[in-house]
Amino acid sequence: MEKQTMNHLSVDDVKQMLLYVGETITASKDYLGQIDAEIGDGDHGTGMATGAEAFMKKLRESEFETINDVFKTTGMEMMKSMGGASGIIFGTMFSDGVKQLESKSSIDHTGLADIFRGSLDSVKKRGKADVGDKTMIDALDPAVQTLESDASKEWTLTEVLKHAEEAAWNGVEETKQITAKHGRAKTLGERTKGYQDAGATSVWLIFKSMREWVEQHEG
Amino acid sequence: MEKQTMNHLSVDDVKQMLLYVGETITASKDYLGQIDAEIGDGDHGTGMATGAEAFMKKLRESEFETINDVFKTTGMEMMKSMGGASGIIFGTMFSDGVKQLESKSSIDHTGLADIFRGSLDSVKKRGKADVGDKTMIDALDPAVQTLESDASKEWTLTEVLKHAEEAAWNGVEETKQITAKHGRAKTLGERTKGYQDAGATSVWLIFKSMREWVEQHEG
Amino acid sequence: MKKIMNQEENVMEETLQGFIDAYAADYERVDGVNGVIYRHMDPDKVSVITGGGAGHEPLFVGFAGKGLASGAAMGNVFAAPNPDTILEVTKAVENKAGVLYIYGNYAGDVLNFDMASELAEMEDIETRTVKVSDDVASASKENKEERRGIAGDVFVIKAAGAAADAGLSLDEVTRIAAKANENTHSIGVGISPGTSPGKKAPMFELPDNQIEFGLGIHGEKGIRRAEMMSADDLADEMLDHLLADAALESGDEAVILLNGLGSTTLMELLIVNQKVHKELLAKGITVYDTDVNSYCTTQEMGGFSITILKLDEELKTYYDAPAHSPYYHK
Amino acid sequence: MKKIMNQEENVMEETLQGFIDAYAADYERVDGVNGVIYRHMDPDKVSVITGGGAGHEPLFVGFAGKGLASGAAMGNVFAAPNPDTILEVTKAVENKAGVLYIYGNYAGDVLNFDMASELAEMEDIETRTVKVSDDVASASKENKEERRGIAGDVFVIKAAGAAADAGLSLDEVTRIAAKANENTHSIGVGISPGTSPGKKAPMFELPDNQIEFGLGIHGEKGIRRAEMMSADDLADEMLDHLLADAALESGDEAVILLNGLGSTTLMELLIVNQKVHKELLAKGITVYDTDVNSYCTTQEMGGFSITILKLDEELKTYYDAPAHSPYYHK
Ligand SMILES: Nc1ncnc2c1ncn2[C@@H]1O[C@H](COP(=O)(O)OP(=O)(O)O)[C@@H](O)[C@H]1O
Ligand SMILES: Nc1ncnc2c1ncn2[C@@H]1O[C@H](COP(=O)(O)OP(=O)(O)O)[C@@H](O)[C@H]1O
Ligand SMILES: [Mg+2]
Ligand SMILES: [Mg+2]
Ligand SMILES: [Mg+2]
Ligand SMILES: [Mg+2]
Repeated sequence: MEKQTMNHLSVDDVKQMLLYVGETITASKDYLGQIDAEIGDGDHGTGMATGAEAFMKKLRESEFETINDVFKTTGMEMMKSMGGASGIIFGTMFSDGVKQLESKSSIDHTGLADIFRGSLDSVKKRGKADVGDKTMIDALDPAVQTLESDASKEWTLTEVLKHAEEAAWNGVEETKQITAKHGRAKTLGERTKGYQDAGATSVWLIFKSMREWVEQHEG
Repeated sequence: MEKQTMNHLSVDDVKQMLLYVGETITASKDYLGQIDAEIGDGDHGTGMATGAEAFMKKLRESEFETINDVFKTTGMEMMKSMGGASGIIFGTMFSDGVKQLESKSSIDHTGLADIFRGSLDSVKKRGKADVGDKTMIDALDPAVQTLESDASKEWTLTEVLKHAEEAAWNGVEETKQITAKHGRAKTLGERTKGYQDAGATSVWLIFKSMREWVEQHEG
Repeated sequence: MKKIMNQEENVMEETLQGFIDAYAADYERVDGVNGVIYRHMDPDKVSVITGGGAGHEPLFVGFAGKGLASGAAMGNVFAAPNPDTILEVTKAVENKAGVLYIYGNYAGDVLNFDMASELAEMEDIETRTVKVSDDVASASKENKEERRGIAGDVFVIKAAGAAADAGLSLDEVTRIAAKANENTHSIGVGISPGTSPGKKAPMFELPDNQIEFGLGIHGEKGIRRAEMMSADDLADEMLDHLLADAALESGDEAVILLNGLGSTTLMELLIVNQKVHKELLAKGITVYDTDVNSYCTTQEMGGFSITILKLDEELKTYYDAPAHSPYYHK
Repeated sequence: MKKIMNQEENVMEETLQGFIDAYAADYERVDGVNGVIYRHMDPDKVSVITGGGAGHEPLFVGFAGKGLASGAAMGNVFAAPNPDTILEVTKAVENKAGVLYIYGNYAGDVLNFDMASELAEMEDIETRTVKVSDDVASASKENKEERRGIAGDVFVIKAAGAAADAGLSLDEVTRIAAKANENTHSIGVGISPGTSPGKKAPMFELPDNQIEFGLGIHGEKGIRRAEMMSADDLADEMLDHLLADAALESGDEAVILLNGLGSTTLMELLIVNQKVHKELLAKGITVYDTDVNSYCTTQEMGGFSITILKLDEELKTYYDAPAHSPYYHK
């Protein structure tokens, strides 16, 4: 049988994919904590893992009608449970991307681009940060840009997500060059140079695990 | 020239000898502290050194008429400056031995025996401890006993002090077998066995340094 | 590092339970969230709510009380409370005269308290915010509002609590709190790291002969690594930074807070205080009051901060007002 | 371990200077010795004097105050004060109604206070003594008077200070203090050592997975080395010892003090308190009041003690009386 490529995600696909994202975050708790500890307060791993546990629990025990609901629930659970900067920031990223969009029960990569564009705009508005401030935006912004420019291409979802994942990682790499301006680390000035941003790393992990899930569920 | 033995101590000899005792104690600060730390609170070295500094300063800047005065001043300075159990105990040892004795400007080994007998009695009375309680008395008591039994012998001061020093050391060794009953360590019970008593060690050091001084000033 | 605790995930629950068990006559738990409120507040007065990440005990819970905050919204260790927690505490305190949020200026706290205040407004509760930004090591004088909040929280909460207690309006209480913050300058130094409950490694590494000058209360790096120095030299260098920044001059009056970070003993703090007083006296600055304590800690971190509150007649009135909690008394 | 200090030999001088600098309105230094007195005592009432080795801050200096001790005679770190110091403090306080000495039961303190009281009698000052002996780990129940004094100092000084404040005679104040001591039982546990100022090595060594059960406040060994355990298990085992010893039964009333030894955080103490309350409730013992604090420390030692004061109506009256110092409030 020929290898089957995945081009659309159903409501349940999105739910399963986000559960896999949650697993990945949980498994990366110490890694993220260590990165935050270098120039922040070391709690990013615990925070993200708390959020992931919370949304996984909720996703597992709920039935969803629309993809919008899955994303919104994920974000709301993070916001409720996490605290910290990342509770609001990542909560907003998941919950507010779908806010302006009509309800959907299936999406392709164009739909994904729309959602994460909404996420990016909401996060920027909420956190008053922009590219170059050494935050998760430095990974999310390039990822969203590739999603958008790939929207017109005849790529598979895996290919599109792989591209976004790479863009996010480049963003993470770039945060090493930046002096932090936001978050607890902002006041370290020059001394933050050379260290990658924890939140940006989480964004990369999220795209990486979405890509992995899709790849694994092809054919 | 024939080697000259020392049989009497003048007022100034006693002062110089106690200054030498003071130097020895000061130099043994860490050693005594470590011994106290094993089963006590580790301050015996600092305490004894403080007392030694104080009495050395006072001895140096004072003129004395009698040997009684030298001892009394030494003890009073320890009592004033040291605090701790040893402030009272060693203060009493030096100041109260001469209390009942008539004023003297020269002593031989009989005189020394009288003084330290007085010391021993006063310390026992003040501290309500006796031989076997794992205190400095376990070194002082045997030292005084040898001084007394040697009083009738035709020995040199060095020989008498050497004998007392050995008796004191045996006493220190014996404290290792005893479960502590006095001082901060008393409550450790069985767990104090095997460790020598700090105050007993100081008594030995005092006799040792008196012997050394006399020996060095012979001939 | 060993910690005396049970399961990591129960740390906050049990900490707050232990607090309520001890002081149930005066405090109650806010249902379902990590918040506590002081029981005896006047319903007609403005409420001050403080909060932030846990791990700095007795802040923030210990600064709810008579003449202080009405409630505290707590996050997990070193993590800002979520909006839900803040909102529930806001609803649990007397809020009809409005609520002032006071917290240390950290991105996470700002985001969560801002979100909570949007939610509160939706429930017709009026809120204001004063972010404490006293740490001179964390941003330049021109960017005071970007500075971190450290032990200066104490003076700002104190002033606001007193102003609220005096029956002032929400705007006035906010103005007093903002003024207290404007007049509060701190600098810290770290000599050994603390450890978060459940973590195996200490928060940072510091060689035995070095200190972190200007360290933040979450282990954030400071201005520089320095050689270990004497208490007198430390006090001198810290005062140099503070006095320049606070523009304190001969004839001025100030309150001093020497705040231990955890394992630094009261003895050490008193030794530093002796030098601080000597220097301020020499410079003609009148020390109106001094507090030597450990109010804003970072687990068992070694080190301390010096905070100076520059007084004027108005701030003095509110500083002098009575205040009581199990961990703060005036 | 780094210490924030100057020369080792100036530690006490500077500590007391720092205390007086901070709290000069209420305290004054006794000339020439390491002693302080509280300024506002009634000349017609009995004075309580406390004291002992330093290094346990805020004890003992911080327990001079309103409704507490009139003065504190301090030795060097972990060394009893000398008789001269005690005598000078005795002469500096109001002493015409007599003076009660209260201190932890250690050989050095006993010897020095006894000597001082002989000297005081020679100057026609009447003195009495109550030695605090609350540490159940340090001798058997039958030998209560041989036990060490640890955090229980707080309750005995509190009761005596209140009785003196109430105008009772020297004999009566002594009786109340002795009764408070009789009713006070503590047990401590150490999880990491402290370091004396100026010393390079910590006071003892403790492997990373072990604790010292029954540890004394100068690092004296306890009942046994044990594996590190959870807060709940620790509380259980400590309460087992205490309740048996204090003969506390269902229906009894007690005050609880959870005392941190230095670097143990308030968070950890509150977590333990949560369990202590749960157990006492289950056993039908009424907790009349709880205090979670660090009053009797051993430098930056890690660990804590639990103290139980069993109340009767008389002790309750004196426990309830107001008391104030910069470090204790009732
Ligand atoms: N204003 C902001 N906008 C976007 N992202 C932010 C902002 N502030 C912080 N972050 C992100 O949050 C991450 C830190 O999250 P976390 O450590 O969980 O929270 P906290 O900073 O409260 O400890 C940073 O690495 C950064 O990427
Ligand atoms: N009652 C006593 N009688 C005789 N010697 C005593 C008594 N109590 C203590 N000592 C001696 O004092 C020594 C301890 O002195 P030190 O450590 O300076 O004082 P502290 O016990 O107050 O810390 C003990 O080793 C013991 O020899
Ligand atoms: Mg963080
Ligand atoms: Mg000792
Ligand atoms: Mg945080
Ligand atoms: Mg001692």
